[in-house]
Amino acid sequence: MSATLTRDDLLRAYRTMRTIREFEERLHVEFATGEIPGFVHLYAGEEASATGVCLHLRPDDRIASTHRGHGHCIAKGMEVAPMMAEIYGKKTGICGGKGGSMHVADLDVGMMGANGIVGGGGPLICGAALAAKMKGTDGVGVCFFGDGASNQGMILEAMNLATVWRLPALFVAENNGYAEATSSKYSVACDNIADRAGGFGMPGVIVDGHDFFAVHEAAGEAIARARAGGGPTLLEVKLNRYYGHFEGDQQTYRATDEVKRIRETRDCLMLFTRRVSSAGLLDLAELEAIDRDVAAQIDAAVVAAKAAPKPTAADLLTDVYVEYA
Amino acid sequence: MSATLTRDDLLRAYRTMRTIREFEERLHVEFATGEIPGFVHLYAGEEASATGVCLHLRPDDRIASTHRGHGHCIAKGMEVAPMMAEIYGKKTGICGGKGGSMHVADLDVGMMGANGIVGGGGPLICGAALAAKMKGTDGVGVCFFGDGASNQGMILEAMNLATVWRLPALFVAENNGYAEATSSKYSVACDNIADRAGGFGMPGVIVDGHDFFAVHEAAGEAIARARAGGGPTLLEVKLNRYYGHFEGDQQTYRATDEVKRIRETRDCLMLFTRRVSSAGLLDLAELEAIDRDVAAQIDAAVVAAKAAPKPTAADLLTDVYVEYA
Amino acid sequence: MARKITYKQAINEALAQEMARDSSVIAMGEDNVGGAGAEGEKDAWGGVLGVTKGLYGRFGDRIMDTPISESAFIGAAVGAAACGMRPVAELMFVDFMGVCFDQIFNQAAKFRYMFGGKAVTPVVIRTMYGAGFRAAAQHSQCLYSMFAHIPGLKVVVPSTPYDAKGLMIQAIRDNDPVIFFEHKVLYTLEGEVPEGAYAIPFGEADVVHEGDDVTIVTLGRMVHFARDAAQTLAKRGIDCDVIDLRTISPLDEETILESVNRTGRLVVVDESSPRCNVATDIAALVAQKAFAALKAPIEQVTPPHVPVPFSDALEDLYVPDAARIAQAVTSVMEFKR
Amino acid sequence: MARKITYKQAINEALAQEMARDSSVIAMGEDNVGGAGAEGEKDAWGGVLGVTKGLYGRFGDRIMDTPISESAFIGAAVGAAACGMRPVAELMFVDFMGVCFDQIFNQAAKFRYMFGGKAVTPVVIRTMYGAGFRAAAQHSQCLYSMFAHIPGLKVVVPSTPYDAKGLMIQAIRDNDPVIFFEHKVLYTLEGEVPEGAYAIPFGEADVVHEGDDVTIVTLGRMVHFARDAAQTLAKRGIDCDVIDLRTISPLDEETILESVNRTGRLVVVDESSPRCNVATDIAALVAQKAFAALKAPIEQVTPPHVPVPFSDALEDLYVPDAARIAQAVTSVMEFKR
Ligand SMILES: Cc1ncc(C[n+]2csc(CCOP(=O)(O)OP(=O)(O)O)c2C)c(N)n1
Ligand SMILES: Cc1ncc(C[n+]2csc(CCOP(=O)(O)OP(=O)(O)O)c2C)c(N)n1
Ligand SMILES: [Mg+2]
Ligand SMILES: [Mg+2]
Repeated sequence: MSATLTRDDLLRAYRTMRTIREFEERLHVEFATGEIPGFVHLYAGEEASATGVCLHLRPDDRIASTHRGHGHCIAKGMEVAPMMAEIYGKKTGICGGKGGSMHVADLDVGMMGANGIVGGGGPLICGAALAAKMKGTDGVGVCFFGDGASNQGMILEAMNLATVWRLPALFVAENNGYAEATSSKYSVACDNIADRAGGFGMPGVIVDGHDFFAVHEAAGEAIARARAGGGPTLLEVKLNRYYGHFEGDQQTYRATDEVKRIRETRDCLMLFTRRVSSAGLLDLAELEAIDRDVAAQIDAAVVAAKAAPKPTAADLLTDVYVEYA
Repeated sequence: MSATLTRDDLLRAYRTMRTIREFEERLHVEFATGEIPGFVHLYAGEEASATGVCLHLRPDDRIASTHRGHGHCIAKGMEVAPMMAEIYGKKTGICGGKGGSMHVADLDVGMMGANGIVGGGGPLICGAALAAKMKGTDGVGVCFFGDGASNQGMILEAMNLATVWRLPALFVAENNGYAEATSSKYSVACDNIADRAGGFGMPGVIVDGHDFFAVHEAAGEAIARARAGGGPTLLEVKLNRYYGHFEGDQQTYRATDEVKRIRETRDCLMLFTRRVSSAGLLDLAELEAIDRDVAAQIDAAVVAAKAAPKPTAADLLTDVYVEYA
Repeated sequence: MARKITYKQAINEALAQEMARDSSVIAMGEDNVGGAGAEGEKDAWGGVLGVTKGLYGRFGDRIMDTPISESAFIGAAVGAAACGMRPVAELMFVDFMGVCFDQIFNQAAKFRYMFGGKAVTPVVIRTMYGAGFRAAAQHSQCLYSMFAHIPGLKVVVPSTPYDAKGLMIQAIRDNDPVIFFEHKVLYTLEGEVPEGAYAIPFGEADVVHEGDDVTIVTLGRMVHFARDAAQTLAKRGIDCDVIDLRTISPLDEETILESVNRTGRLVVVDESSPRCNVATDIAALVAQKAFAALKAPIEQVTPPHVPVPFSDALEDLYVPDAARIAQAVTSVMEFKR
Repeated sequence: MARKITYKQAINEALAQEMARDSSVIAMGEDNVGGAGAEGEKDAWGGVLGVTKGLYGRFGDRIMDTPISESAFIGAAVGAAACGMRPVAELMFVDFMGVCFDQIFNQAAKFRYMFGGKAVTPVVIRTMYGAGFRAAAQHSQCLYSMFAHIPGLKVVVPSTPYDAKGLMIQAIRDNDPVIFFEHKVLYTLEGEVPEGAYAIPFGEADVVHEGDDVTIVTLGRMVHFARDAAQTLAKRGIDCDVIDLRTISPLDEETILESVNRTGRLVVVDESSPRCNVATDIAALVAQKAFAALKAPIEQVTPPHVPVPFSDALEDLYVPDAARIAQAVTSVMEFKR
């Protein structure tokens, strides 16, 4: 277990993972009622990745996320209530209801947006890292992307550029085995996404994404190197998603017991709990208290989101430009 | 020396390389007179690459080329007179004067076009290879691209796709050390472009592009594998260009004696000549006869191109669509 | 021809019939089959909204899944087309054009001209467009105007199941690169569609409502709102010609000009962003070529110059509807010099 | 202000002055310095036609060379802009938009709206456009209409050295994403340019020739041909207002409408492909908002709907010229109902 983790860190990590899980499982339920508009992609099952990486980040560090962005948002410190309201398309949403699930963003906490374009975050995070470098802070930029995105030219170009410019960047390939219904065994022409790192002049590291501690440690090393001017890293996190590609996906392409098996044996919250309690670092009662607290918080967020007003005609034409001629 | 090379092959190879050299050196002279319109990128110095690869190809095999395409055209069997006329913008040009140097193409000989877009040929050659595969011929597609292009998303995506679809394709990275004025040492984040092959699930091979025999042998293996259904290969050919990026480039970014040194010690025609004559395979008189023949042919092409008529108003609006509504 | 099927089924049927007829027709796209490399069902998706479902069962490897590498696989379709195949590639949402446009507008569109008339590139690119799914700014755009801007492309925007089938068959048989726009909201629209194969020629607009007072020129999903508006207006004594363009490149100038020469009034309805779009294209055409007939300003009904908003409340305000069309028609009727 | 410099020098000077003034201004592009990693001279190129030459000497690593990865470095400029920098990224030729458009139209252009007004993305994308260099179909296009179509972008098309400098300074200071179109043929054009920094506001067209008979609306290189035509026509007693748009997004509707309301006649001159372009945009605007004043059809002078040909003989026929403009003006003057 990484020596750098304090008790507070562990509590924070657990709360983050639990918040993500609760947020996503609640959305799964609420989506089925038909009240949530648009496409919703859930991050449940992958919590240890966002959490293990983002625990190293400061507010002035930046992340770029994906269509499956809720977990990254929460891990980077976004408030759940305005996130939930955004997903419901409400005026009180973090983006005023203009963005929705695929575009939640909060630049104030260094969260540069979920992204509806697969691979779109790669170039953007090079820019965030460049800005940090130019300003002489030791800030970093982290790009989360999927196995499917690892075949997108934008991601591949971005990795090369990050090395050429020696940017303080981390590329986190969240390999959950699928891009929509397509297996990464089919779409990614090499065994591991990390195998691509060498071709772009950076270290490639593989970690078990069900294991918070493994992610945390590997990300910590890469981020420290980036802050110190040592350039970018490609970190491949192998994990699983618990729900369909998006809500509504019947997932007939998956083996029938695939998710069940993983949930039972490799769930990141379960593994975390086991580890911290068997090591005597946190006790179960503490964790259960967090669970109750988080459940109440998510419930309140849903209730508030449902009750909130929608944006109105006055909102339609604003926020296109900063300066209108 | 590759056992498969007959005397005729050697004569053909020499003639091809000499034709390219003569074509390009003549263009260099003619461009300076101001009579040739547009951008012209010369292939002189790189002849062994196009020639070594294309000697393996049949008319129904396809190549995709680059802005530096004259050498590929000639090696794939295009006639020099209509090529020259095209570069002069004449009605008698292979493209009727509508394409010019950056777009010379002759689909009849399997030459899918020079390309003004860096990296544009990668996807196209996947398509050519796919067509061959679907039709059940054992045809192949060869994509030539530069070190600069090796950082273009289209090329990187295309390599992945070629493996995923197990296409009969060959990617020939002609690494001449520069993309315009930028060194590949700066722009390519890994040591060799061939290092990228593994990340796309294919063999990566490096050859000396001044050595026709080395290129020929490596390309032969890769093409044979592709024809047999063994999938794509990335072949990195290290070579040098003798002239500027385009005609007019002062090349101040190069070490002063760089080209001179290479011309004197590593010139592909010189190395070829030395090798075949010292091995007693061809005698110098034969080669000199080819030289004279080629010079006359290029001269005739230039004379004809200069004398040829330009396209006229009647040509402006045709050839946009096959079928007009 | 009483059989009714959906717009989605009509496209599927066109693909199936052409694939059966001509072995050079192949199809490809992300999850066009679905389940590649996975342990469960093959043909698990048939495209993200199921348009190609079932083709795998009939045509096997002639329909292929792809990595998320739009430049590579759309470019491969272009390249294969230049080598004798007739590929139908799916760009899932047209919003993704930004990662692959080069292969479409610089390669496919220009081959024939650049190569002096020697290339033939019969590629079809199918793509979803349009608002209405609460899919926000990056999954709701209506970008056909940008494709129509490019010489060398043909641009098809069917509004009904009947047209979708006939125009898809024509697109596949056509020898030029065709971009085929499918409105996601129309997928579930039912309509009468003949079972056999038939091709609708490009460049022939369809007059879907007749009248001598005002010409409404429109396309895609907007055709339905325009017809609704025309029906309402007819009851108020205002008779509209409603012209469904069906293809914007080539454009049926004749039908438009004939109508405006008769009515003297034009309203153009277009779901795309208002600057440099199809609405301005048609308005400019008429202001140049039928000016003498014009009795009133040419009204354009389009969304505002803003990205597509997510919230249903805003998206519904964003998309033009029958009421706004009727209002525009009324205003041109009331115009006095 | 007697000092004359070229359009190219004017852009260089604007960049230099803004970089000196504001340390958050950085620049990047392929060979914007030139010679990176090589053994010879640094600052060997200053861009392919030398626009950024000399900046490296003054600003060092604030001007950066890039791999040929337009998506990555233009997107990096966008990302850096969203993080407090003011990057000026060069998309060498606008013809290359097809490999990086996503970062421009789906990212930069939409951040502010999608993120509920919280993003500020002051990125400038410089790009060369236009025919005249015998550079053929993939290096001669005039694609500003497609950028103007996208809400969230500002689109600038200067025609003179004076405007190039003032508009570039405004572009850098502006807080929205700006696409700055530089006509390659204009680089060597000389004109009077003040030495100090000045900003020309966006959305203010320039009337470069005055007259009450016909309004000519145009932009970029075409401004010069339109003025030539106006001067010739003036000798024949036809007086033209020639309006140089300078920016197409935002658009100075007021100046256009005021002029047409006075002249009653409009000719639009645009170097871009004729479908869904700036010419149709202006024509449609006027046909809607100044209809009552119109005395004649609105003529559009544009190239034909074909790719840009290579041969000088064809390219010269392709590009509109003063003679064609004069002819269009004459035809609207001669129009009788
Ligand atoms: C450029 C682009 N192509 C395709 C899509 C459609 N799409 C959305 S998510 C997705 C799959 C992404 O897979 P992956 O990167 O593995 O992320 P995951 O969904 O597994 O988290 C696809 C194809 C898109 N949004 N953008
Ligand atoms: C997409 C794109 N970006 C930039 C350019 C401009 N350009 C033309 S050739 C070239 C350099 C290419 O270098 P490389 O691939 O090494 O080929 P070489 O010129 O050395 O043969 C560049 C940047 C282009 N034509 N297309
Ligand atoms: Mg995935
Ligand atoms: Mg090179």
